[in-house]
Amino acid sequence: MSFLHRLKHALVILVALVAASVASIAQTTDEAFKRLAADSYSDTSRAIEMLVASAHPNAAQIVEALGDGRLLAGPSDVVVKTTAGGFVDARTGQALGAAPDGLKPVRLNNAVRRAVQAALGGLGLLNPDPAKRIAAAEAVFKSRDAGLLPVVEAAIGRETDPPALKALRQAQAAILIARPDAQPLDRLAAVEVLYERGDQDALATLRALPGDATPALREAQAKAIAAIEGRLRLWAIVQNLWYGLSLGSVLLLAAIGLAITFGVMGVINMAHGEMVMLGAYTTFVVQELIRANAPGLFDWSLAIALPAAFIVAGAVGIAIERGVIRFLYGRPLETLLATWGISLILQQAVRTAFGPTNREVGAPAFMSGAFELGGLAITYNRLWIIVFAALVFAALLAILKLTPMGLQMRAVTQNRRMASAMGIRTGRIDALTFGLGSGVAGLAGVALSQIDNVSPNLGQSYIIDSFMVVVFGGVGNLWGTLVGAMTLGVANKLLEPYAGAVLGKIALLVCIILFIQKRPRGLFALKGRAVEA
Amino acid sequence: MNSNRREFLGTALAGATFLGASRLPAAAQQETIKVGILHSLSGTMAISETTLKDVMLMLIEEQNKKGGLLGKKLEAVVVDPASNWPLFAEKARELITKDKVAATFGCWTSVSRKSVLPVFKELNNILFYPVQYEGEESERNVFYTGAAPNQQAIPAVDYLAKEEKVERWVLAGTDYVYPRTTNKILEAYLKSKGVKPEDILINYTPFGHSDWQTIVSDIKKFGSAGKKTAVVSTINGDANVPFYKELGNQGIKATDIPVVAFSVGEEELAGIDTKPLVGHLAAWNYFQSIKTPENEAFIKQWQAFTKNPKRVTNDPMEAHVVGFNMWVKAVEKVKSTDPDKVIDALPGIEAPNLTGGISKMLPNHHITKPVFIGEIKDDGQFDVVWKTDGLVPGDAWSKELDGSKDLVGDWVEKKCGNFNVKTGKCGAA
Amino acid sequence: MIARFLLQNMDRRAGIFLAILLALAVLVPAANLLLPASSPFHVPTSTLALWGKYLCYALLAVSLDLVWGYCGILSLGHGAFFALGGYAMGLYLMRQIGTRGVYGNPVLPDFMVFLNWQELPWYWWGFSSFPFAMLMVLLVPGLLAFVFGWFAFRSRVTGVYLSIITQALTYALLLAFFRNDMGFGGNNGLTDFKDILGFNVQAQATRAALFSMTCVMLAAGFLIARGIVVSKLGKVVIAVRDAESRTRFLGYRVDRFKLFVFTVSACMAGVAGALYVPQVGIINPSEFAPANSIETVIWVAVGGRGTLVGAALGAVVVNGAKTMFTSGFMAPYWLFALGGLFVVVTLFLPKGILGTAEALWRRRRKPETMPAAEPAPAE
Amino acid sequence: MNAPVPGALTSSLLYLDGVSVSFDGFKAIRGLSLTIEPDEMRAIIGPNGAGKTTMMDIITGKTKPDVGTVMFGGTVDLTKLDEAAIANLGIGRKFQKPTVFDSHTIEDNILLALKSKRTVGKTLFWKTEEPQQKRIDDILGIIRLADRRDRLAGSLSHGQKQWLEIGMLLAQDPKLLLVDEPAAGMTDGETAQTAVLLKEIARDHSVIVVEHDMGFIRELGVKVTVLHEGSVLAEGPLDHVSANERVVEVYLGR
Repeated sequence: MSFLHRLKHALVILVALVAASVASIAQTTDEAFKRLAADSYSDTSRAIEMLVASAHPNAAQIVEALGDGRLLAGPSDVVVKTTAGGFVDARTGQALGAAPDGLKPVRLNNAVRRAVQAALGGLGLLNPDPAKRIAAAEAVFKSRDAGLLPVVEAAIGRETDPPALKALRQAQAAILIARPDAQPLDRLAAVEVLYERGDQDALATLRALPGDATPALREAQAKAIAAIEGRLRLWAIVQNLWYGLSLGSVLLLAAIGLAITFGVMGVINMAHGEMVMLGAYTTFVVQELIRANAPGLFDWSLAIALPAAFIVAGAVGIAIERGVIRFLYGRPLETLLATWGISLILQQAVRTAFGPTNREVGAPAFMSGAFELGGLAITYNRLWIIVFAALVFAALLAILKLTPMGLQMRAVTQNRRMASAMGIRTGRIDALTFGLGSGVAGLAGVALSQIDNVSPNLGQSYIIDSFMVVVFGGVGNLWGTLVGAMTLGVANKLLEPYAGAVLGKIALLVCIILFIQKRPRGLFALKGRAVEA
Repeated sequence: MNSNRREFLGTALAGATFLGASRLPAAAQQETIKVGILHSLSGTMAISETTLKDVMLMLIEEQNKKGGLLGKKLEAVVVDPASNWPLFAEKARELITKDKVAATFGCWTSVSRKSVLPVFKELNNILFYPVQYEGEESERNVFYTGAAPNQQAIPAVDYLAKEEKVERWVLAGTDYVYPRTTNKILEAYLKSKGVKPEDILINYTPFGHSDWQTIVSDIKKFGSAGKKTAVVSTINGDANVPFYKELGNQGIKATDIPVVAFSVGEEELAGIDTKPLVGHLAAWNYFQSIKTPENEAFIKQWQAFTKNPKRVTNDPMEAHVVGFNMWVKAVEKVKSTDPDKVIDALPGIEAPNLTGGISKMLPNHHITKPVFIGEIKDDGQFDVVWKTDGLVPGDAWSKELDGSKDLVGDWVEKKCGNFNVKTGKCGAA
Repeated sequence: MIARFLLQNMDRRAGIFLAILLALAVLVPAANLLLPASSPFHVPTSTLALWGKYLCYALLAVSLDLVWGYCGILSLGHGAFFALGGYAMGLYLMRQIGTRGVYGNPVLPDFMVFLNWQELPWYWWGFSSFPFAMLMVLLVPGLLAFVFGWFAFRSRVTGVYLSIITQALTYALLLAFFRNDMGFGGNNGLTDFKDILGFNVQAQATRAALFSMTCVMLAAGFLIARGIVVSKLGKVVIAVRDAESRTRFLGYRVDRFKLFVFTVSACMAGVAGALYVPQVGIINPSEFAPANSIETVIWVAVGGRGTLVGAALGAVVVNGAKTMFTSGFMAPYWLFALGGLFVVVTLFLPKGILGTAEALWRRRRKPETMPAAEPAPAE
Repeated sequence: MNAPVPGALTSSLLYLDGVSVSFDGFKAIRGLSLTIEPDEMRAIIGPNGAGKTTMMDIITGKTKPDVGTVMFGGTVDLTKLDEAAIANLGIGRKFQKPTVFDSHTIEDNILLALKSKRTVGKTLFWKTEEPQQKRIDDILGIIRLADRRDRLAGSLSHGQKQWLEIGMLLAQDPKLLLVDEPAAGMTDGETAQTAVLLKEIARDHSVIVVEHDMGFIRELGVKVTVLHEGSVLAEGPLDHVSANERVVEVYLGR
């Protein structure tokens, strides 16, 4: 882009510390501020260049503010709204009591945003904060603007912080490799640096090698590309496994409640999906309350929503069990019909109460964004969901195996008559078991609200998969559910790249159907005469 | 012996439902003009369609405040086709034959329109269809107030190519007819603009697809070939929320790979935290954020009607507003609600849209619309970054597809929806 | 022999049910075609169409009752057979459009033209012939049911497991038919039919004829189903439902009996679908939706499981209710009513409308005997 | 009719040798060997968990043994066949808990059991011929349920169900009958009648009777096999085995 050339000259000057005459600075800055007020994207971009060029003391601050939409401009003056909320006159840099009237925030589009990034890249290279320097280096690496080379090299010269130095070298390499007039040896070295970096961006930069390159360079480039691609291919497999695990964990969360109501109690609960939905809506309500009353707690909203969701879904579950299902024991297929009716009612109830449109459930800071682990891109929300699923699973296992309630549950489900003969109040246990299953579904709802629609149809989209998981894993066995969910998740994700999302899923369903032929009672089936009866 | 009582019960019940089913809400007073509202209030489509039902109720209420139509009050007849396509046909038949509606406003998905089409043809009534769709249709009984592909898709692509210097394209869509057709059109259009096949990636996903990890990372990969890349999304409403959430989480910023969507409006964004999405684009013929007196009045009226000061407006709602006003004008013009008269009167009728222009009903039963490109803002609204100078007339038949490039719809001179300019005959054959 | 098979020990209930069907088959079309709209007995075409639809559902319900009510196989995938039959008919109707499509392409349906398909996929071949299409209406669902059942019953998949994999089956088909690459019109499905056997599908007379045809087919389906359940095979099948392993120890190859009934039932469902499509004017993948199949189960439960007449009755009652509830002031709340209905029926009428009526009646007559097809606790 | 088949490994009708089976580690049957001669009636006794029912499951094909041979009629390896095939070979079984088809009439229960081709086609177009009807009537007579033929089996008392099930066995006309606790839940009168009936049957059938009721066994007056922990503990006339102190200890020490 042409303005980057001007930017380049400007920075050369800047670096060489040749101070331009005060008057000209004043001129250009006035011009720049006028353009900022003009409310036209091209003018705004131009203004950014001029500010940078003018080496105005506040340039960095102004451009940064512009980037976050904190820059207010009007015909007379331009004001920076500080992150703290105060106001600073952009020209003089002195604080103002309040923003003068008639100021409008300067609008951005993607072009302007890119200009801002590039400018910050240039300006940030000399920023005292190493983190900022690294960010700036990244920006330069992306923009690959030859004009910044001198600045980068200057920065490298005085850089002490190793990571920052690495980032700067990579930025330098990105520029060098695309520069016909650079030393062949430097360019070869650049290829090496990029190879070291070895990610998608490095690949992109290497591919962008201009046609002038010497055979030697071409060869090096080809080698580097091949090597990087090989490495990335390996990582891609790992990545797919990771995706599979995270999908599996979602399935596990959706299905594990069912593994209790359906697996342990033998109740085909078609309203299970709606329990998940209730959990998600509880999260929504909790967040609304927090937004309204205690915004500071927002990052804790999910933690607060968890018990709430468990209680809400669990209570509804108990109500359903006491109100309907207990009259239907021994007739699982009738429970299917009744619960189907209940699911219709719950859906429509939520639709009437919250409206049919999606509701926004925000993501707390710790659940947004991603980080790189080698060639592996891991998003925080998926990571946390996996962890969460594991915790829920462990907790359930503990409840069933270690607590007296769990003991009674297993007793009742294995031999109802005997249990009641031993003085266990089976009715109470049934209600609690069903409540537990539903409550867990509610917990799943909290997690799913982070990755899916929060709408009355939320539950519907998971119910079938949940049944597949439980049946595949083997009814009445939590471990089966775990293995089932993970197998299906991973298989699905390994198939997807080749078969595509739809065919992959179809193939999986067919596999399940065939699998059930081989093992009519799922992966972890109970054996012996007990089952026959 | 004991069986005849049994029989009696059975028949009685059967008979009862027969009667019940055959005499449904009998028409009230004669002096009202009935208007059918055929939008799903339950099932998967309720998400989008319920709003349109409310908007129609509001418009009809307003019209009645203004003294109704032809001296009569308007009466809304609401039915729930429950996102079930055969039920759409059944309900359409019911509206026309039992409730004797003068016109019907409804449908969202193409399949629902396709399902009611034969009914409207057979019983010769009027349907106003408010949603952007794949085109390739021009029926005498249907008026398409939503965007045709040339009123949404193509301008958007032009914008990306010009303003964002995009050279590499991902066409991602839900696997149904609208995205399929739109992508076919775009593919043809891009190639005609000299884009190489290897620079176009087309990807389809099922309805309500919720696990976007793989696809988003594929897009990331595709975007790292050293050329500026953009995603043109025809992903259907429900699947968008998880899609955008995944985009945000995998850190794809609008400045790296902008996404322009054709099915994401204010309503859809209301379900997402838009901060990570700032700068992604959408192409529509209306945005709530557009500052015109008409629009501000409409928004105020809408939020008052729904008693919800945060309630958003969106493009299909505007389509209904325009369509309704056109219908009212046509009826007033011919002093009758007789479908034939109204159908003939509608082409040429003009009605102000909410963005300061005057939309006009064309002989092919599509309307002229402005096209806006908006960037998502962090408050869930759109910031218009580009607009067409004038209004764009909707093409029923796409110029980019071999099958349809010779076809035109013209219900004024040719009395034909698919007139073939090559053969000069109606019906293409 | 067939006649004997169909008419063996005909009882009053069956007789009256058939009489009603016959009356409908004759009177309703007559009332629709001959009487003037002014006449109080005139049946509007919309009602005709509506009832045509109900009766198709009724046939589907009867077919499901045959497997669930008598054989204890709760199929949550019967909608799949219904839809497949429908698609077979749909393909025929599409081929009949000929050059009348908007693009006037003599071979390709419109959706193939604008997604520029070059030629007709092989699986469309032959559907321009009505007999072939009708054969497919029976064969495709029948074959699928046979293959599926052959695997499932031989490896003794029963009860809930069977239900769930039938659901998986229809779900897989749903996804498959949604794909446009399948060449069945994707989500839009097949629609805008012109005529059937040369008669315009929109024409009132055609509708009337289709309606009568539906009544006749329902009657035929009912007779066949009845013939099966009252035969010794029917007794065996009921025995399987109540005590599967015991039946094995008597030397019956349970899997074969299940397979037979399942396949017959699937063919019946296919016919229902084939009659349904020309009357509603569209077939699309959502017919495969698991929810539809579950609803069918509910019709049977409402009407009375294991009483074929009850199944038909249930289909008509539930759908009639649906039609009423989805219009007018009820529209926003009808799901409450429907959902409530299911809960109430399963709780208070476990034998369904007909079954309960019978039980009440018999309680006053001979307290100790029960109908042969008393729903047993399903496994 | 039950003369040893030429080429048979053994002349006996049923021949178990070294049969073992275990569920999840628990050995239900260990090295069980047993032979039944044609037209022999054998009583099997033993404490709970001795493996009586499991043995029957193995003979009727419900359970496949881990090791061991099970031969029928000297030639047929039962371990290779499924329940239906074994039943059609002529092995009938009466369960410990009487299992009849509750929602069928008593007559239909017999009809279903009646010896005939079990194919789909045959049953679909079945017509009960004169002799078959006669046979049904006879059996109904034998089990004293003729006057209730139209009642639902579900409405019968426990004892009546036992009889009905025996009647179904007769209708099957098997070579070998496995009768599991026929006298359970019967009045003394019924028990006596049952004993008579079984002896009657045993004239031209082989019968294995599993029973706890020693009085009943005595009435039968046949060779007794005592099972314990899945293998044969003692065999011989009732007096002889009840003299055996191991047996006494097993029964008392339980």
